[in-house]
This record gives sequence, structure tokens and C-alpha cells, in this order.
Amino acid sequence: MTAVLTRVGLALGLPVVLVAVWWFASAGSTDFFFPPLRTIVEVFGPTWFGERLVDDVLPSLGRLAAGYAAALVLGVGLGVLIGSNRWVRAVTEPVLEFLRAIPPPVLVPVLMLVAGIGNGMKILVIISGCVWPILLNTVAGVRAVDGVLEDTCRTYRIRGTLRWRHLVLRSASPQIVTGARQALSVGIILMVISEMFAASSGLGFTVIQFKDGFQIPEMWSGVILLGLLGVLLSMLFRVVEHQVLSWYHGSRTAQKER
Amino acid sequence: ACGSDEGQSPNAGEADKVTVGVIPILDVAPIYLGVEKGFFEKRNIDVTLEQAEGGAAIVPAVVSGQYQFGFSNIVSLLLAHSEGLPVKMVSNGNNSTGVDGEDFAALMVSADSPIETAADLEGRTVAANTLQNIVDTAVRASVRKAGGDPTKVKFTALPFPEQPAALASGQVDAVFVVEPFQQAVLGQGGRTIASSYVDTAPNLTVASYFTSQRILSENPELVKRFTQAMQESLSYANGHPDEARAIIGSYTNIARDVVARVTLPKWPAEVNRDSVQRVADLALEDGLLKEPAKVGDLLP
Amino acid sequence: MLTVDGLGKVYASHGRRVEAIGDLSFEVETGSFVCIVGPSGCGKTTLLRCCAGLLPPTSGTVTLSGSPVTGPPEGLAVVFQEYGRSLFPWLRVADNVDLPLRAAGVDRAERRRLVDEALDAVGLGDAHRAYPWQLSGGMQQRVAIARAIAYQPRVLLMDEPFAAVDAQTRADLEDLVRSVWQRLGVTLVFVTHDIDEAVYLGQRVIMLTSSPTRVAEDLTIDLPDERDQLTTRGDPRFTELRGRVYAQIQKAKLEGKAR
Amino acid sequence: MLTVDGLGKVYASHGRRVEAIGDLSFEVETGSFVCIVGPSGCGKTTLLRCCAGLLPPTSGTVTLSGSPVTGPPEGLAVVFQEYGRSLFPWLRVADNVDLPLRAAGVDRAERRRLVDEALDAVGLGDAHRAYPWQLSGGMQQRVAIARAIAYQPRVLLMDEPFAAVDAQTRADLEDLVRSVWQRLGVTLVFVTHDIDEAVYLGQRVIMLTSSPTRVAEDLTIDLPDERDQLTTRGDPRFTELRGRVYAQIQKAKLEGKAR
Amino acid sequence: MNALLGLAGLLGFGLLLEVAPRVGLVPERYFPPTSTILGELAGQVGERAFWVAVGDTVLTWLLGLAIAVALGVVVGVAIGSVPLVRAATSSTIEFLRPIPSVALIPLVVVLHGSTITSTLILVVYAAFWQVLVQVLHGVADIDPVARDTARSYRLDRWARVRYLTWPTALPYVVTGVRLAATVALILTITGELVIGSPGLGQLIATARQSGAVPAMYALIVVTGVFGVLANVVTRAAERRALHWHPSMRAEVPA
Ligand SMILES: Nc1ncnc2c1ncn2[C@@H]1O[C@H](COP(=O)(O)OP(=O)(O)OP(=O)(O)O)[C@@H](O)[C@H]1O
Ligand SMILES: Nc1ncnc2c1ncn2[C@@H]1O[C@H](COP(=O)(O)OP(=O)(O)OP(=O)(O)O)[C@@H](O)[C@H]1O
Ligand SMILES: O=[N+]([O-])[O-]
Ligand SMILES: [Mg+2]
Ligand SMILES: [Mg+2]
Repeated sequence: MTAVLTRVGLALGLPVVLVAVWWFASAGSTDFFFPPLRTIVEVFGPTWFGERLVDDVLPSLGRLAAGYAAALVLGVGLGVLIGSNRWVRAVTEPVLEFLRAIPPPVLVPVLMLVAGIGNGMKILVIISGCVWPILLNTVAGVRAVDGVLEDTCRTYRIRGTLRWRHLVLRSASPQIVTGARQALSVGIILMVISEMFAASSGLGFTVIQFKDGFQIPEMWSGVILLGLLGVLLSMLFRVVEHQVLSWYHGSRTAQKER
Repeated sequence: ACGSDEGQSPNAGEADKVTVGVIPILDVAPIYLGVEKGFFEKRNIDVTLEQAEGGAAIVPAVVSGQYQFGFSNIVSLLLAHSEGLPVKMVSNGNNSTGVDGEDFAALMVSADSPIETAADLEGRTVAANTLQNIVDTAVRASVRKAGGDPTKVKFTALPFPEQPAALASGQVDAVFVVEPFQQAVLGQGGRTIASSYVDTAPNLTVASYFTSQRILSENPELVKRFTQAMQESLSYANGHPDEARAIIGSYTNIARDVVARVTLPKWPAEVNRDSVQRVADLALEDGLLKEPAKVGDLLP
Repeated sequence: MLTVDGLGKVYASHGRRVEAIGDLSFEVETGSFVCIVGPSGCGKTTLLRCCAGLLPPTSGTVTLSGSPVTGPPEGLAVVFQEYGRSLFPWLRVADNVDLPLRAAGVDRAERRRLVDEALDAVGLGDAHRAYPWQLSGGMQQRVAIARAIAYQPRVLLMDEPFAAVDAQTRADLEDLVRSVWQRLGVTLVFVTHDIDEAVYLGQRVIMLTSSPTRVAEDLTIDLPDERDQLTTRGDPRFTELRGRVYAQIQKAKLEGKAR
Repeated sequence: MLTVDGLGKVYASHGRRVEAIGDLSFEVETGSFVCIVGPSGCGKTTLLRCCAGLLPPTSGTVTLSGSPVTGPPEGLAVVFQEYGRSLFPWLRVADNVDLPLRAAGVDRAERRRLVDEALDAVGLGDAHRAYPWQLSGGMQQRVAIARAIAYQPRVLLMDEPFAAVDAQTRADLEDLVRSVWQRLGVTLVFVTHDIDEAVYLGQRVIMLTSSPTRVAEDLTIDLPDERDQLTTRGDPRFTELRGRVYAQIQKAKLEGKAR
Repeated sequence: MNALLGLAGLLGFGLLLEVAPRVGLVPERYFPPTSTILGELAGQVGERAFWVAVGDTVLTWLLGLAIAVALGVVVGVAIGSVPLVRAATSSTIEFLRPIPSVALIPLVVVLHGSTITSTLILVVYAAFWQVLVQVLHGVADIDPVARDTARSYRLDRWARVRYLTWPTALPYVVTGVRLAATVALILTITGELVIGSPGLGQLIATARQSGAVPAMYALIVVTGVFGVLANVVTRAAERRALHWHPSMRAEVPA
């Protein structure tokens, strides 16, 4: 019980302090661009818990989910392919690094030509950014498969799908999860970026609209919403990770204790 | 250019260093030209021109004192002003040509489009570079004028450079483009269905130069000199379109043959106050503004 | 019959060249139990990996029942020296034992029986649902052994399988291996650096020199087939054979130093 | 004098409670050589970590030369069971041995001498510039031993230090440890699960029961101080003592099972 | 060998983008073939403005990266070494990390306008998290046996950081730097593009606003080349700094 309280206390302590500092430091603010936190909190509800939730927030999240899922499939698939073949890796690495370095905002016009200006384009933008951390981590994970396990599979003639499922993917999964986690924060950023260019609704679009319309407290409430969203998704992620990687965390702890 | 001499700074000492935030588009040719011609220097103003992405970024920079002056379309300024930002117009920016079918900006459709007039846009999608701003306000004005219901038109935000391709591939039904993208759409066979800036108001002031209330109260005399220099620049540009075209090539990447073809805006020295009021009324009607703007406080 | 003929292996990587095995030849009769001893780093693991078809030799060949070994042959199981790394940490103990049987297409009921039997045999009947990392080193090693037993191989290669277990457990496992060998009629090659263990377990002990590795001696262990920890180790013949091996290794070591 | 008084250790983590040590008390005279044997998992490593001040006991105390041990005391060296993980992979062999000396502020020339001597003593005189991971397991363990020797500790704790080395090297290292002990007059606590080794090495053998751990017997080894692998192990008294320990452990094990 | 294969990969990619518009697979007007882009690039290379922009971009990028790495390492080691601090900060880090750096654009513009400083802040903010998270993982990865070894030999705090914490965290730091290098580059260009601070991004924006498609692609190619260079450099650094690490040992096939 006390352990739970300690954990909750540790998790909430600093955020509470920081929010309090912000609250009081901004209380009398007359700076147009740094409104009092109070004002921001006041506009938060009316701004987001109305039509906007359905019209802007949910579609954005839907696109994020679609893009993220596609990036996961693509990244893991390509990562396994590239990671398990030295030649493919050598040939593709510079091209991948080249593509990775191109900022998504300059990619948007190109993607528009390919996928139009609808949801397809925005999902592609999200994929184009999310795929890299997943891909690179998968490649690294697949390369790091333990040699003894590899030999074990060979001698026991564990091949084909059984090998992919029980050796390659599982042993790469901690790295894949690391990549997937990074991709999540990248995904939120790209959700915003994808709505910066060709949109008429969406969470990112709305925040930018607030910025351009000089509705600064509303804009801040959007930034906070994005942060909260990040926390929420990362908590969700942790739950999933706990399921997928319980063996990993267990074995790590065991190793440390031994 | 008239009456500019009387404001010439008597104190020939140190020049006032001034940064002006501009957007790399045709509209700001006069200030580039003015700087080159020495209209600012002779009033003891040392101008640095900073290119920013759009008016929305320039407004905060001017308010925070990063820039002393900035260039922005009037709807952005109306919005900023209505939200309580201390901005003040100091000079005209640029106006539509006022000639229907021959403006520097146009509402356009592709060659094979069934759309004939702006009224046909009901239920269709129009691309605008930003929403809740001057472009969609102007397009709605065209729809109204053609007898359509502007609330039935859907807008999607799309930067000007992407619009020609989006139109060609049928992703949007119409675009509202400025030069040089008007040339690009024409090049792919597009048709103009309305000159929305012309439809909005006669000789509409599209954009203007502005400053912050702080600069205005701390250094009204500098603002006055800047206004005079700007006015001289505007008039000069208006009178010397070839020189304006030449200078456009220096701060943009627009191909030389395109620069030769584009329709230039008009650059009158004075703000068309009625047109600003008219835009403010439309913005109120369209819901951009929640209450009537105090246009008088914003105007120079 | 497992035949090792003129086997040589050179590792060359990072500009470093190690001749792990010089020139090795020996035969292992089908169904026999051969122990291999040799100093640390003499190439025992390397030899085993070549026999398993996991490592291509630099020279020479390995033949199993007449056909050359180029990849892991069917019906072969290996218990690796690095037991900790040869179990799948994401699979429970029972699933670890089960996986090779699934790969071999054994049906579910049969698999279940084999897994239960094997885990019981190594004394882990109650650890089915544990993860390998929840077990001690010795227990992990026993899981690896259970996996090999359940697989019912025709050839079983074991690489220092008891290095991590305590004396008592070790004795139990030694007896287990012998009984499995007798029951299944498997061909067993057992690598160890414990001389007593080699003499106690095998029908033959092959002693290797330190690298470049050759066969120093191939000793037949003429102890009775029925062995147990107390009487066998007390047998004077056991002491004698053990002394032979010690002396041989001492000699090999001195030669190695002289070279 | 190292005094362990009423020592108990309970691991409680993840809702799991393991009583690793029940109630242990014994004393180790300054300069004496004590071996500790006990079944796997009985808490030998836990005991050593408490003695080294690396782990706070749940109950009881450890006292070294009169002062209670709360953190690692000066002049103490530990050779860890997981030799592979106690060497720094980013440092070369010589630097691994050197590091504690640098931390202790020994001057360069002296350090150099100590490192050279220690590596020579463990037979790794030519491995100075290798990285630990370029060595076989047995060689790595010897590096860890060399590091402890070079440090010239007053108290040396060794946790199954020879588990990974072959029989011959093991014999050599056993003799090395005895000679270091005699030369430096260090207080030596040596954990092993090899009964022969414990009897061969120590002046006393402390036998532990399986958990919750207590002292099963504390046996004085009255073999002459001059020992060598052949004569000592052949000595009938050796066989007798060895038998005593075996019997005791067997007993403890049966008791453990009965409980 | 690998370098040659990589070059072949790049050449193949270039060829693909040359052929696709030529055979009409994609509209040539918006997808100029590689040769056109390279031709345009050759033209740009001759101009001073191009090199000034490259200088600005590289400066912002490397400076931002350096600040982010230094900050990430120091903060990471400090937080990671004290379990209590680690526990107390983790929720805050989880909150701040996903706040999109693009959401900060209005903020930095207010503070610093369309200057390099604005972009720099974005770059540091985005890259910092990459390094920090990696360093935190790295510090948490210290082997307990190694830590006990250091303690039992009484290495002092500084020696522990120098000989234990730092080498353990180093592989993670290197990964962090690799990730951060790309993120920093992307944010540099994006910042210049959106905020309008001087650099390649601004040239890209100008090219876009002018409808100069090949010029825009030429500049994008330059960004990509920077990305490849960054990878080459960090890879080489990795090989030197981590030659002892298992991943590097396995680099050469057995
Ligand atoms: N992958 C490798 N690359 C380079 N050298 C290697 C490799 N594997 C083993 N060696 C070297 O080959 C020699 C033989 O190694 P091997 O592992 O076969 O010895 P071993 O007899 O099994 O030793 P141990 O008793 O310690 O397990 C050693 O010198 C070792 O350093
Ligand atoms: N950090 C820990 N957390 C929980 N339980 C532990 C921890 N360390 C050891 N144990 C448990 O305490 C008991 C004693 O462990 P310890 O490592 O001291 O045994 P040991 O005698 O050294 O065994 P071995 O001979 O295998 O090295 C075991 O049951 C073990 O599972
Ligand atoms: O300045 N304009 O937004 O056209
Ligand atoms: Mg081996
Ligand atoms: Mg132990």
C-alpha cells in the first residue's frame, strides 16, 4: 500500500510542483502570448469538449492510429528483411539514411501528388516519419539475435514460420518496442505537421488556426492537449509493452539480481 | 511621392536601424525597390528585410519588438486587433488591380470543369492558402456576388505552391491563387471564374505595413518617416512596373520568363479605408470576427 | 557411425588467425558413449559444432551414417555449453522443451507426454510454467537436457553440460544421462573438462592436446556397464584409468609448453 | 578477525519473499583460510556479499577487526562468481587489473610491477593487451583472480572462482591461491561447491545447510600446511575428511527434502 | 565493400527517379528527373547565397546537436544516477517529451522572431529528448556485478562515472547521437522553412513559393546528403568508440 502511494507520489510530485509554479508565476501575466494558466484552463473545456472532440480530435487520432499501425507493419516487415540480409542492408542503408533526413514538411507536396490531400496523404505523412525508428530498431534487433539461440534452432531444425515467430521476432521484440515507442512521439508531431499543409479539420489544424487567429489561450490549451495526449498514449503503450515484453523485463530483473 | 521632402530627417546623425518582416512574394516589391532606391536611407532609416513564412509569424514578431515593422494581409491584422494585440497600420501594402479578370489573384478551375461561376461552387471544395483569412473571405464574396450561398462552399487549406497540382489532379474543384501560381494554372489550361479581390471591394487593399503601438508611442517620428518612405516606394513601384519586375527576380526564385508575364498588383500610396471596412464587415458576417472591428483604431 | 576425418578448423577474423583444431580423426560407433576431454580452449566446442554441422570445417570431413555432414542432420540434438543462452527466454520451460517437437510435426498428445516425461526425468516436473530466467543455472541446464531428451535424438552432443551445477545434482544428472543413453540407444558424444566425470560416464575417453588440437589418446573404459556413484568411483580400476588420463593430460600440457 | 554474528537475509521483491540466510554465526581468524561449501542456492553468494559490505543484512552483523561492516571496507578484494561480468569489457586485461590500484593511488611504477607479477602468476603473462571478451571463460576468471592478487588485500573473498576452468588449470590455480595466502598472510574466505577442493584448500571447512541457511558443521582440516596435488589428495586423512563432508552434505540434503 | 554497395544503392535509387518521370510514371512537372535536379544543383553550387545558406543550416544543426547532446548527457547521467530523482522526474519527462516541437513554433517566434535562435531552440528541444532517453536507459543498464566490483575496490564517485557509468552508457549515447543528428537536421530545415530563419529551409520555402520545382528538389537532395554524411560520421565514431562492444565484435562475419 505504502509502495503504491510512494509511486503515485513520485509520479505526481514534480508535475504538481511545476503546474503550481506555472499557475502562480503566470497569475498576473499581461503578456499577450503568455496568458495566465488560469485563463488557459478556463478555455480548455469549452474549446475541446464540444463539437471539436468529434470533428477535430477524433479524426486526428484515427489518422494517427492508422498511420502508426501501417508504420509498424511496414517497419517491422522491412526491418526483418533488411536485418537478416547483409547485402540488402549494405545496399539500402545510405538510401534509407538519405530518405530519413528529408524533413516531412518538404515531403508533403510530394506525398500530395501521390495520395491527394485527403486522409490518405496525412496518413502517409505520419507513416513517412514513424517508420524510421521502427525500421532501424528492427534491423538492429534482428541483427542481434543470439548466436547460440540461432544454433539451437538450426540443430533442432526449427525453421520457417516457427523460426520467424519464436526466434527472430521475439528476440528482436525489445528493440522493436523501443522503436515503436519513439515512433509514437514522432507520430504525434507528424499528426500536427500533416495538418499544417492541407486540411480543414483536425487537432493540429485547429491549434495552428488558433495561432494564426491570435487566440493564444486556446492555442496553449491545444499544446497542453497534445502533451496530455502524449502521456495518455505512452501510458497505453506501457500497458501493451507490459504484456508483450513481460519475459524481457522479468529476465532483466532476474539477471540483475543474480 | 509628393510631399516626402518635408519629412526628411534633419538630424543627419546615426541612422535608425529598422527590421521589417516581409514575405517573399510579389506584393512586397515596393519595399525592396525603395530600399534599393535609397528612399529609406535618405530619411535616415537603415532597413533590414527579414523574410518570414507568413503574416501570422510576422505579427507576433512585431508585437514583441523583434521587428519594428511588418507586412501582413489586412484580415490577419483585423483578427490580431480584435484579439487585443496592439498593432497599427502605418502604410498601404498592395491592392488588387480592380480589373475583373485581370487581377494578380484569381479564383480558378481546370479546363474541363463544369463550374462556370462562383455560384457553382456550392457543395464543392476550394483550396485556400490559409483558412479564416482574407482568401476565403474574398472567395465567399465572389460566391455571394454570383448569387450563391457561401456557407455551402467547402474550403481546404493548401499552400499556394501545391494548388496547381491539386487542381490538375482533381483533388479540389477550384483554387484561389496569387501570382506566379496563377500563371502555373493558366499554363495547365485553367480558367478564371472570378477575381475575388475585385469582387470583395473596389480597389481592395489586400495587405499593409504595420507596427506596434509601443513603437508608435515611443518613436512616432520614426514611424512617420517610415510611412513617408513607404509611400514614396509604393508610388515609385506603381510608376515603374519594369523595375518592380526586375527586383522581384532578386528576392524570389520565380523564373525570369514568368516574372515577365505575371500580373502585378497595384501599389497606391494610401490605404483604401472603405475596403478595409468592407472586409471587416464581411469577416463579421462570415464569423471570423465575433464583434464588429474598430477599424478606425487599426487604420493609420 | 560418426566419423571425423582429418578435421581442421582455423578461425580468421579481425586479422587474428587461430588454429583451433589441427588435424583430428576418430570414429564413434552408433549407440556408443564417448567422452572428450581436453584443456580449456583446446577446441572441444569447435569440434562439437563441426560435428553438429553448425560450423564448416577448414579441412577434413565429418560423416554421419555414411553421408557427409554439411548442416545439422536430422535426429541430432546438442546441449550447448552456454545453457543460459540456448533457452528461449520468452518461452516457458515446457514450451522450450516442446518447440523442437512442434517443428518436427509431432502431434499434440504425444508432445505433451514427451515433455512431461523429460521434465520429470531431470527433476523439474513442477517447473513447467516457469520462465527459464526464473530458474537457477543448474535448473536451466537441466531444462536444456530435458529438451534434448524429449527430442529423442539418434545422436546427442553435449558440451560441458554440468559445469554450473553443484556436486550432488551433478552426480544425479550423470546417472540420468547414462540411463537415457541406455534406454534410447542414442549415440552420445560428451565434452567435459572433468576427468573423473569422463571416466565415470563413457565407454571411451578421447583426450585432446591443446591447440593445434590432435588426439592425444583414445582410451577404452573397460568398467562394467552398470555404474553407480559409490561403487564405480571406489573401483580400483576407476582410479587406475583416472590416473592414466591425468598423466596423459599432464604430458600433453608439458609438451604444449615446450613447443 | 572477521565475525559473522546472527546473520540473516531475506530478499523481498516483486511480492516474493526468499529467506536466503536463516541465522549464521561464525568467526574467521585474521590470516586464516576458510572454505565454505553448501548446495547450490543455499546462500553462499549472499553471505559473501554481506561480508563484503555490498548487501545490508536483514538481521545480525558482520564485523571486521572490531568495526562493523556497512560498506566495502578498505583492503578487501572480492572475486565474483560471475567473473564474466565483473571485468570491464571496455578495458584491456592489464587495465582491468590496474584500475583498483589507480583508484587506491598506487604510483605508476609500482602498479606496473604488481600487474605484471599478478598476470604472470595466473599464467596470462602474454595477454596484457587483450580485451576480456577475447579470452576463454577460464582465462577471464584468471584475470579476475589476478586483479584481486595485485590489489594485495588484507581480506580476500572468493566466490566459486574456479568453476569455469579445466581440471589442470584448476589444480594450478588452487596451488596459486594457497601460495598467495601464505605469502601475503591474507584472510581468505573461499566459497566452492567442490568438496575435494574445499578440503584440499582450507584450514577449516564450513558446511551450510540449504535454506534457510545455517551452519551444518564447522570442520577443522588438520592436514599439514604444505600441500600438493598428488600427495595431499592421496593422504588417507584427506579421504577421511572428504568422506565426512560428503556424509554431512548428504544428511543436510535429506533433511532438506524431509522438511 | 559496404561503401561500394551503398553507393550502388544510391545510384540505383537515383536511376529509378530518373526513369520514373521520363516514362510518364509520375508527372515530370512536379517530379523532375534526377538529371534535371542535379543540373539545378550544379547551378546552385555556383552561387554564394547557396553556400551562405548551407553555412547557416550546418551551423544551426551542429550547434543545436552539440547543445542537445551535452545537455542530454549531463542531465541524463545526473538524473539516472540517483534512483529517487529518476523516479520523481519520469512522469514529467513522459509529458514533455511528446509535446510536438512544432507546437512551440509560435512561442519561439514571439521570443526570438525569425532568427537562427528560434530554430536553434526547436532543434535543441527535439534532439535533447532523443539523447536524454537513451542516456537514461544506458545508465540504468550498468551491470550490478560490475557495480559491485567497483564498490568493493572502493573506486570513488568520479572514478565510477569515468570507468563504469560512462563506458556503460556510451553505446546508448552513440545511438542517441545518431538519432538526434537526424532529428536535429529535420528540425533545422523545418524551422527554417516554417519560421523563415536563414538557411537551406528558407531557400526551399522561397523556391516553393516561386513554383521553382527543380530548385526545391535540388535543395532537398542537399538535406538528404547531409543525412547520409551524418550517418557515415556517427558510424565511424561508433566503430572507434565502441570497438569493445558486442555489436561491434560481431560486425565482421565469422
Ligand atoms: N568465433 C571465434 N572466432 C575466433 N576464435 C575463436 C572463435 N571461437 C573459438 N575461438 C578460438 O578457438 C579456440 C578453441 O575454442 P573452443 O571454444 O573450441 O575451446 P574449448 O575447448 O571449447 O574451450 P572451453 O573448455 O573453455 O570451452 C580458442 O583459442 C578460441 O579462442
Ligand atoms: N537479489 C535476489 N532477490 C531475490 N532472491 C535472491 C536474490 N539473490 C539470491 N536470491 C535467492 O537467495 C537464495 C540464495 O542465493 P545465493 O546466490 O546466495 O546462493 P548460492 O549459494 O551462491 O548459490 P550458487 O551455488 O548457485 O551460486 C536463492 O534461493 C536465490 O534464488
Ligand atoms: O497576402 N495574401 O494573403 O494574399
Ligand atoms: Mg567449450
Ligand atoms: Mg553463488
